Amino acid sequence: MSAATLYGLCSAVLIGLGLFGLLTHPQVLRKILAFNLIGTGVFLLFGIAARRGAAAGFGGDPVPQALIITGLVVAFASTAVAVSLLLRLFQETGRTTLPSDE
Amino acid sequence: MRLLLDGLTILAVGAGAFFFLAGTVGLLRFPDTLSRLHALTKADNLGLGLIVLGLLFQAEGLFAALKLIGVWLLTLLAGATVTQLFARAARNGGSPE
Amino acid sequence: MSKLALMPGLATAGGFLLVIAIILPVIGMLLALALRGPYPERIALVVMPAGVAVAVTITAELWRTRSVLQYFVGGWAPPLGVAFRADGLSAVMMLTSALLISGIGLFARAQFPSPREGEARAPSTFWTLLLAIWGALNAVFVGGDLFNLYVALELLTFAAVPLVSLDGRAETFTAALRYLLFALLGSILYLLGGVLFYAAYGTLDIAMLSGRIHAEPVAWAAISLMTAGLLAKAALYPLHLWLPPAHAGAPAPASAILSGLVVKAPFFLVVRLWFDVMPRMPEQAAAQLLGILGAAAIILGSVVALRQARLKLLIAYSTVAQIGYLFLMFPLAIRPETGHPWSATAWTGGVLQAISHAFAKAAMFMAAGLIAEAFGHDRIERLAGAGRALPITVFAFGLGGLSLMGLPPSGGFIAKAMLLTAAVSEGQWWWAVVVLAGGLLAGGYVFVVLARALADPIEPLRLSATASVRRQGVVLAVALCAILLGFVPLRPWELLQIGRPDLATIGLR
Amino acid sequence: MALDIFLGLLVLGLAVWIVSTRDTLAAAVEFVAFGLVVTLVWVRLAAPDVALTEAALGSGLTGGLLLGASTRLARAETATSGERHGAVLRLSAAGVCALISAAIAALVILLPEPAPTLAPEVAANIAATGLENPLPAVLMAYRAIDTLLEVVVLLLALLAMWSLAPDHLWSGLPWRPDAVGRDGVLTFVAQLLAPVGILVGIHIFWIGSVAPGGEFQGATILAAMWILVTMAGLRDMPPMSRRWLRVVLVIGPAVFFAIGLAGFAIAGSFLGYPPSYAKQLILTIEIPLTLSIAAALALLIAGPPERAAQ
Repeated sequence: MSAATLYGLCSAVLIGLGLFGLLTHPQVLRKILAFNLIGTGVFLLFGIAARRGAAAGFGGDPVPQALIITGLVVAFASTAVAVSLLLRLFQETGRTTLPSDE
Repeated sequence: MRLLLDGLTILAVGAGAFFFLAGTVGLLRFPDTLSRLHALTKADNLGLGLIVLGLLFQAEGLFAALKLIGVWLLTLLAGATVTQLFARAARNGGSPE
Repeated sequence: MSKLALMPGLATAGGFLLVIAIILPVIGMLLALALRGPYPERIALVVMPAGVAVAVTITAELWRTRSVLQYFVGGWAPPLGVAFRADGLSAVMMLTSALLISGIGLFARAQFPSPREGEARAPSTFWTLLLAIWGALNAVFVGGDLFNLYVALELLTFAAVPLVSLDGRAETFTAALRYLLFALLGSILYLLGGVLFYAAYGTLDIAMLSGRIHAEPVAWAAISLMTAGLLAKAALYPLHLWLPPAHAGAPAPASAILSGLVVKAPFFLVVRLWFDVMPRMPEQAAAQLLGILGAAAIILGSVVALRQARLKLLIAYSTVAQIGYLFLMFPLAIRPETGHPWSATAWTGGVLQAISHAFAKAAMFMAAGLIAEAFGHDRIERLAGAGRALPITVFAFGLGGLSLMGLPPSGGFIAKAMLLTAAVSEGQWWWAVVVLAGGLLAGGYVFVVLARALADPIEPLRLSATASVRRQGVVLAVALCAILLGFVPLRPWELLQIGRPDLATIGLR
Repeated sequence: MALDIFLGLLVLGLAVWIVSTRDTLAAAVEFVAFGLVVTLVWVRLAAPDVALTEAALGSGLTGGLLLGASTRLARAETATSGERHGAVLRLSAAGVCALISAAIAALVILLPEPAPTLAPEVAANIAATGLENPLPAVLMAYRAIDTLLEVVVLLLALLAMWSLAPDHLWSGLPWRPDAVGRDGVLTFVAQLLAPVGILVGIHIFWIGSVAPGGEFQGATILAAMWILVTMAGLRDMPPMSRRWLRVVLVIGPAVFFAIGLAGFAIAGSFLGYPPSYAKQLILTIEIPLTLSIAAALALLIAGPPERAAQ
């Protein structure tokens, strides 16, 4: 049971929690928070793949770590757009939830 | 010599941890916001200072030591600012103005 | 042996064309973002012919060499570097998007004129996003690396979502937000599948992955997660909730791009995933599931479209239905071991359906835009007299409807005929029933609109602004493209077989 | 190993708290703490560059964004904030999510034992990039097209956000925080911290080619300093129509494209660098790129224009 596998289980639970938060919270801001949780879980999986692939003198396989950095920037950009869209919706309609939510 | 350094580190880091504990107990026990802030900032800054002191003994070069002290100073600055803003917000009943 | 005719051995001569196909619109977008004012429109109008030229050159190069074009970015071969690959399918999709975006661009000049001095929000945003969508589509069509495709999908999402709420109405913000949430869910599921692939096989390059993949739980989990994510972005039933309000709420040229092209990119990636990444895995049962979802989309999408009161919502639900047709291709064309004779027909039929739907749906949305501009509303029951007021537009709408219904001589007819022959000859007759039922229902909702539009107006028409003949001509030209696809003989469609050695072409002869 | 277990439980505890708490503002505050704990996890997973990015971008800027949004939404805490979906939906959702978690956990355990890795290839080819730190080598050389497209995604997200503004505010100024007392603590801190922060940001960017760091981490710190200065009221955000701002935004990818296209001639392929002066080329790309990313991140935090330009 290496540290990587432990964090792997941790990221699996994180993804499940994030998905649960996404499905059950009507508030869109809570859904965006849940997206970030799932995103962190997926990036943790990248980190586990990197840590397990440590070789040639590196602490971890640099390719998935580079993908995490790219993913984090894209995740931030999507959070920023989603939040500004939500604030604009709130400004126009005073609502913070999507109508007839699934 | 090595043993002395390690001993000092353990001592300082232990004391630091104790002060952090004190700060947390203060946070949980004190009745209102202002006294909690008081407990937190006092204990944590001192705690962090002690821990940084303890780690200084283990620092490889001068540059690493300076970085550690830099971390401490920045945390002090950030902590003080946030506490000020919290206190002002608490006094004005929620809004910073 | 990898399904792609070329293992990642060497970069072909024409490979750099793929790079130009991506960076041309993206550099145009950066220039438009920097220069503002009237420049975004001018840059777009300069990039359009150049983009069409590059797409035509790529198709010609593919036809001449009869092999997959390949390029290693930075000179680094996979698995370390990122490869660009274009097979017949990519070339055809790039040609379609180049032509369609040029057509939509010409149509949109009147609706998004950039002012001489100063700057207006909608026009400069529209033209910049148009270029960004074009760059993202080309990046999706030629991408050879799963993470590179993820970044291209995000580029597409961030270019498409603001189009939905471009004219600032309150309900479009709800539609845009719901679209963004579905798209983000799709991207995260796609990324989750990607990380499982890397953790298990150590590469994200499609050609290498197909060499290393074999039927084990982690491969099945990765493919099902990625497919689920892509289905959410492609709005296949039951994940289609976001599409109708988004595509109906957007301005006319924007909905034409969204329904015609943007929805096709995730479908293209599902095809890449199923036909290129997992060649040697027995996926017949899973393909049946995709077919069932497609069939459900066709039936339910068409039935709901029949009951719509507003024209743009009707067309949007028609998109949901037509996307179902695209996924009928999977159960018919996926035959890894036996390589039965009819997979090539089903493959060509599916791709032809995607292309003809792109042109037909874009023409219908543009026509609906013109009608809404002239009448001030788009409620179907009060469209009487539209035939007299905008004859060319309603005729173009009819031609688009013809292709959706699958009546000869349209491209839609050829596509549906191929799907029908493949279904019947493979013994999966139930798909044939679904195709015919879908055609019937499509006929239903197109006639509902045409009957109203061609009726005599009761009270004299008070039209706010009838569009110029030139704009209606552009709509007609796009609709004619959908029809002319039906006249193309079968020989050129062998272009689609390039990069698909396993698809037996007996059925096509 | 005990520390890993503790950190794992801490991360999960915070995540459960974030999902279950009723108050949105508390959830946003929890998220910042969650991000910092995940930073520690990255350090434990031997990924210092990722830890830097997570701390700066994942919990810092994203946390700030979410905190700002939750305070603006909290002012009008509508009745719908508390109600949740019916118990049936919550149970079925919990079931599905538990199933997915279990599946992923099983897959993680079943991953192949000699874990496939590209580390040897990276080490073998790193000499051609002239860098020591493998991460910028992957980001700027092997997978340079991903980084390039990703910066374009950032600029597109900015344009997407700007396009949400009403027409009359199109070339206006972003939202101005209700000024926190001109002579207040924040102003003093901003004056003191900004120069130090800019120095730290440039330092982290500069050592990126040798040690953990790089343009994304450095750019995030520079963006944070710019936001601090504007929040303290020392400077106002420039209106988005300002020409120099647009040039700064586009200069990074533009130089990246220029050198990439030059690669056709000097190195035989797009985004290729000749081994002899690859390091210098990468540096000339990274400097404007850091500026563009810092500007884009700061403007993304500032939000769409909400005040007309004077």
